[in-house]
Amino acid sequence: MSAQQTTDPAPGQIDRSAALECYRVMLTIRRTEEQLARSHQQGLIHGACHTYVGQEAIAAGVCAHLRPDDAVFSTHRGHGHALAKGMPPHELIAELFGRATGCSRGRGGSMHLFAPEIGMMGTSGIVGPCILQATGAGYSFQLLKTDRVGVAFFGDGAVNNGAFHEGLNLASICRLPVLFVCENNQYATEISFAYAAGNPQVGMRGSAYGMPGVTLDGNDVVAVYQAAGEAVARARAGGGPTLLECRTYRTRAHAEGMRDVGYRTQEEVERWKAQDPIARCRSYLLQKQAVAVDALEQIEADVQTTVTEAERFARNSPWPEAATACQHVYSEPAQPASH
Amino acid sequence: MSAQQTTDPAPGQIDRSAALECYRVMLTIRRTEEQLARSHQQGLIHGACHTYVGQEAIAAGVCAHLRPDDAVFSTHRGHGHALAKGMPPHELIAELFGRATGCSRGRGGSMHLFAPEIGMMGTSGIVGPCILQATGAGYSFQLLKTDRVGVAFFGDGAVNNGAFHEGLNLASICRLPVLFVCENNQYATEISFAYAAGNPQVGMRGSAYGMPGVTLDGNDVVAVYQAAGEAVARARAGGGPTLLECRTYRTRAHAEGMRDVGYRTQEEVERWKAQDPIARCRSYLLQKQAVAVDALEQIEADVQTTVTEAERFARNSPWPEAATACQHVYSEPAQPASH
Amino acid sequence: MREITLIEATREALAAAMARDKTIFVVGEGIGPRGGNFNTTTGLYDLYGPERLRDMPISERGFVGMCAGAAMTGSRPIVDFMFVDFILDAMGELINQAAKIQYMSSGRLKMPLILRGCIGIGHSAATHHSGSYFPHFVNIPGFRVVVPTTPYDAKGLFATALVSDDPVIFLEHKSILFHKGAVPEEEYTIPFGQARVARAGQHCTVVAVGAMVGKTLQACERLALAGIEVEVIDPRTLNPLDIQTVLASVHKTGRLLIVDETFQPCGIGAEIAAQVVEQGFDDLDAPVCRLNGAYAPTPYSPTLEAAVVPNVEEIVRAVETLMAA
Amino acid sequence: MREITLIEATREALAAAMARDKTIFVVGEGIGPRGGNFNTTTGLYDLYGPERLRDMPISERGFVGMCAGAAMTGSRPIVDFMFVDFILDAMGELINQAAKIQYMSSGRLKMPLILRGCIGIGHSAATHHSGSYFPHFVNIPGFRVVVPTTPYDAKGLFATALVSDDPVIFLEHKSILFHKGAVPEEEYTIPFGQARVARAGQHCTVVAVGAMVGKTLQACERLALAGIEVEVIDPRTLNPLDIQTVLASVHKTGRLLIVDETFQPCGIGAEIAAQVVEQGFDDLDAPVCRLNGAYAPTPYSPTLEAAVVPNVEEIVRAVETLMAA
Ligand SMILES: Cc1ncc(C[n+]2csc(CCOP(=O)(O)OP(=O)(O)O)c2C)c(N)n1
Ligand SMILES: Cc1ncc(C[n+]2csc(CCOP(=O)(O)OP(=O)(O)O)c2C)c(N)n1
Ligand SMILES: [Mg+2]
Ligand SMILES: [Mg+2]
Repeated sequence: MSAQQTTDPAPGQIDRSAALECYRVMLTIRRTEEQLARSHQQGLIHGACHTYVGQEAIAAGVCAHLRPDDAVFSTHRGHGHALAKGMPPHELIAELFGRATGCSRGRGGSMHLFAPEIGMMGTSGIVGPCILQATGAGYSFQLLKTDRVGVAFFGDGAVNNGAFHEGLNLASICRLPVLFVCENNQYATEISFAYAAGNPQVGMRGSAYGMPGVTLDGNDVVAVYQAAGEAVARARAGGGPTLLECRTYRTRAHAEGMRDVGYRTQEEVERWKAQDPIARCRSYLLQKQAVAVDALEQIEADVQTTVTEAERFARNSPWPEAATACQHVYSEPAQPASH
Repeated sequence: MSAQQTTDPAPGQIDRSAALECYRVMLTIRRTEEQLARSHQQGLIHGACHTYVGQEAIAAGVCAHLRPDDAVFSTHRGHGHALAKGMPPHELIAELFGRATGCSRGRGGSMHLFAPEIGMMGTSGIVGPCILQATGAGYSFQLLKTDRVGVAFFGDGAVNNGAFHEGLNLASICRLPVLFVCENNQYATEISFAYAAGNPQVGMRGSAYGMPGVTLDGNDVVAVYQAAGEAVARARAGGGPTLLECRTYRTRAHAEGMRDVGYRTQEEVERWKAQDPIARCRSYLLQKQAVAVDALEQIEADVQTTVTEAERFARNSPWPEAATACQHVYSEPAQPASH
Repeated sequence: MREITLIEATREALAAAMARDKTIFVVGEGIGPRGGNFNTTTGLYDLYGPERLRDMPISERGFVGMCAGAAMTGSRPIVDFMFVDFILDAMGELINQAAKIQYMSSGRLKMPLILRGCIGIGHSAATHHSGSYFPHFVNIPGFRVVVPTTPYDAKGLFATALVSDDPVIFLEHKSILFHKGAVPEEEYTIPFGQARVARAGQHCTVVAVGAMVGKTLQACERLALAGIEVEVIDPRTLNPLDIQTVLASVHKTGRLLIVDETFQPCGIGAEIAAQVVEQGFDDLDAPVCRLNGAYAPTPYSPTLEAAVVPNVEEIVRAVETLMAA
Repeated sequence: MREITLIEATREALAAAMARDKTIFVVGEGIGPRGGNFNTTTGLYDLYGPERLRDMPISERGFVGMCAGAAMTGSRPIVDFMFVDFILDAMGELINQAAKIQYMSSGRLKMPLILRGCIGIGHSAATHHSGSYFPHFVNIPGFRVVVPTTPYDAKGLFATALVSDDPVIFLEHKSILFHKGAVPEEEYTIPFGQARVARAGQHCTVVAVGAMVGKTLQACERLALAGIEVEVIDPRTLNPLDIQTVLASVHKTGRLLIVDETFQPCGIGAEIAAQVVEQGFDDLDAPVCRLNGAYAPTPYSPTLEAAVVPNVEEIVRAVETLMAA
């Protein structure tokens, strides 16, 4: 399972195979998250677990344009980005289970996903840094004269942080190949973005940094695919960074096991559930791309099998050895003094 | 010498007495800075010395609306703000001379001016913090149900800093009584703002935070006076913060004794010198306020006397006692353990 | 006496102070209606509203700097970081501003600012939610640094912080937040700079910090069975540091171990060791020893996490080794 | 051999590495055409242009985080802070990101990032331009911390930093930037973790850090007249810390003083003292002593500034006191 396209990822309308691949990616995210939620209830996940349910179109639509050597940096809510960038679900689930077979060898859990082999350069439990690090990847890629791009995924909560301001400005003045993908799900934990931001329009903030800013329906994978395609193409061509604000909603609690009342209405949640990105993509495939139902059902069955096996793999995986706990603090051990 | 107005500081056109007072303040700043430049050459100033020459209209025009219980926070280039807020020149000069009679008792020098008695709450050698601290003063003043205001003066260099982003947003969402006065002199040391900022329009950044933003001619004290008057009145009335971008220029080197070539043209410097805010204010007073030349000459003579005496005072002031070097690290000494 | 948790005890001190002093306000993410991620402010929003319990955007540097400005101008801000790890984005505002402004103004300005947050390793919180960082604040002049370990101490020390005019870093270890202990209903303060002897003993002194106090006390039970009577000292505040109590104990025992979950180099254990050597050298019958968490970022997996924190077994062994030295 | 200044020596190492390795770039404020506030990059912009000598807005957190990302993706960034005080706004990016990413990725990512800046008290730079902060970096696993004190060492240690895959904090004291010393024209490296014996002696060991090395050597001249022969050790790198060289010296002398301009609590002196006590207790004939700068923000006025930095006279007295102990 991978989001990489074999067809030309040039900007423009999504084609059928790309749309089908997006559907597969979104579904993989959804089923994996649902599995993780169950696993959390079962006590198999020892730390936090922030699901991406409801936001799948964004990771899928953006990563559809990325190659393994493009660099993605993300946040505490990063499962979807890792999967869309090509991480097999078993490496993600094993990581949350704290196993040696996890993408971070059990060192990270939900908030620290590393798979540099596929360009998943890391997620962070601290809000903000991914914006700067993606900018830095853009710096490398420009300096090294490649056409690779850096991508930062972050929430609305990061927009009020200095990292957003400094990172976007730096990318703009250096004209770096970077995508800043804000997943505006309207809340940072229980704080609404409308309360936290003097101006809750993120897309228009691009102009404060002299870069294009786009606001779009983050639950519409077709829209995300198109906007991201244009931004990636521009970045690869030396046209500099883009800010994408994807309006979306997380339909589960901020983290599994957390109270989820008092700060938003059930009505609001339901309204957004009706905009489910996977259901919308499914309709789109059936209606606009004339995909047959059984093709979709085949994908659905495949994905379910993958996830079920992934969970079993993770559950049966070994724990990391305690003796490894201090390895890799440094690239090389200090040279002993010669006496 | 003080910038405080006895007349009503309500928004609107400047009147003659206010304009005269601004002239006196601007001239006091200029003469003091010129004195400091000479003193620096004489070796009487031990550390850095960042002059405010060319930017006088801003401090004068803004502080004209402030009371002693309003709180000003500023930067490394803070001499003008201190003087405009009512600091007698001898306390400033003595501070740069490192004497016990200086406003900070010799602890601070050019970049660390403290005179809380008159609401000069401090300048900082680090770029950024003044923006946040002024916001905090606004928080106090709102919480304490006063009509006091907080004012931050900062350079264009601070605009690209996270403190600007976070501070303005916080002031906006809390609707705090704060003025953010950006003195856009177009350079941060030798780095031009046009290079450093993806979008070098500061005034329009207000909208990114949901607050009014105004761009104005910072060498025109009448314009500054009017815009600041409106902003202060709005803040006192509970209308929240304002961002003022004052376009200006520093005509001397970044700091005394520093090389001042290579990053800007002599032509550019001369063009701005022709826009000298003091000369413009003088013309305005003569032509639009029908002030007699000898009234201005009297002010000029008074100011020169004050500054000359201030320098002598500073030069004859005692050094701080070495024994005091560790006092006031804490408000109270730790209580000794009772054994 | 009734028993309440450590976090309830701190909240009680906060509630009492807020009722009395209208200049106190709290900022943080989720400290308003939500009552704080760790229930630090539960119920207070309903009493005091949004001006005094102000939810914040994710702008740690911003609101720390803001609170420094507020503290200079007549109010008493409390920054509630939830996890203290988030304080790192505000180090410039703290070290270069909050810590220095009283000094730079020659005492004409005060800085009654409380920075509070939960510290420590546990529950697979992983590397961005397991930090402590107190050595950094102890190193810098201007801060008070408080690490309570019992509900009684938490209430009394927080009450002191709430009337202090200095910036106070108040750090509660996550693993003891819900430990219960006897706490008087009435208000009281515990002065900064007075260590607590958590257990008396004559063979060996152990200074333990934060959650290590409890583990050390467990280790003492086992050591006592072997006839080793350990004196356990909980410094309670790391600045000021009550070295007199440590010296007095070492004078009696001749042996000192410092147990600290945080990183060893330039840590609080180094400081205590250095001071005891400087001032109590002749009392020492053996080298001063330190037992610290591993010098590595905190990993997530339970097997790895357990490997980087000192446990009861290791404390027992460290004391035994020290007794044999 | 020709003599050049410390800052020229470091620049020579930088220039040689940049000529060879096209992945190296430098960011900072004024490091482009201006050549650096302290001449750290003079002439390099003309050779390598704006991509490799990139002037930055005043966004310390931003460009440090950016460089961390660049270091993970194939380049070798150098952040030139000018004054290291400005690093404080980037502590989150350093402590929670740069220091941890090799570990968190199990070594699959590297972090070849150099953070350089000038440290130290002097010339009335005042409290925002006089900091050092190295204990904070020594405390945190993941960093290398280098404090050169001679031009020869500066060139060799910077050359090592330029090929290291770890984040290196490289700190040059402002007061010695223009000190001259013999430096070979050819390239060479000095491994991290090897202290330099700056002066041999048998009566007492002094570990001095940064600008204190020079002052201590001056003090030694005076002490030698009184028959006291001091061995002076310059650790050169504080992480890794070459404690073996210190222990070997203390084995010989039995006495140890650490002289460090920076704040005492949880400082490098505490760490050295603690390690020597742990590992060399039986060699000690007297308490380990520390001489530090005053525990106060750095004031501006020459009379006050002089009062907060250890001077030659105080070093002499500290050694005399130690010898009498
Ligand atoms: C610097 C920092 N401050 C606070 C937190 C605690 N925290 C974790 S997630 C979160 C909310 C993030 O909101 P947003 O960025 O909108 O992402 P979302 O959870 O909505 O996907 C907060 C405040 C943190 N991780 N980092
Ligand atoms: C955080 C920080 N980084 C760097 C510096 C060094 N520095 C001192 S003044 C200055 C330029 C400031 O430019 P600006 O804000 O435009 O003010 P101006 O000097 O033009 O008045 C710089 C980079 C600093 N003081 N603080
Ligand atoms: Mg959100
Ligand atoms: Mg400027």
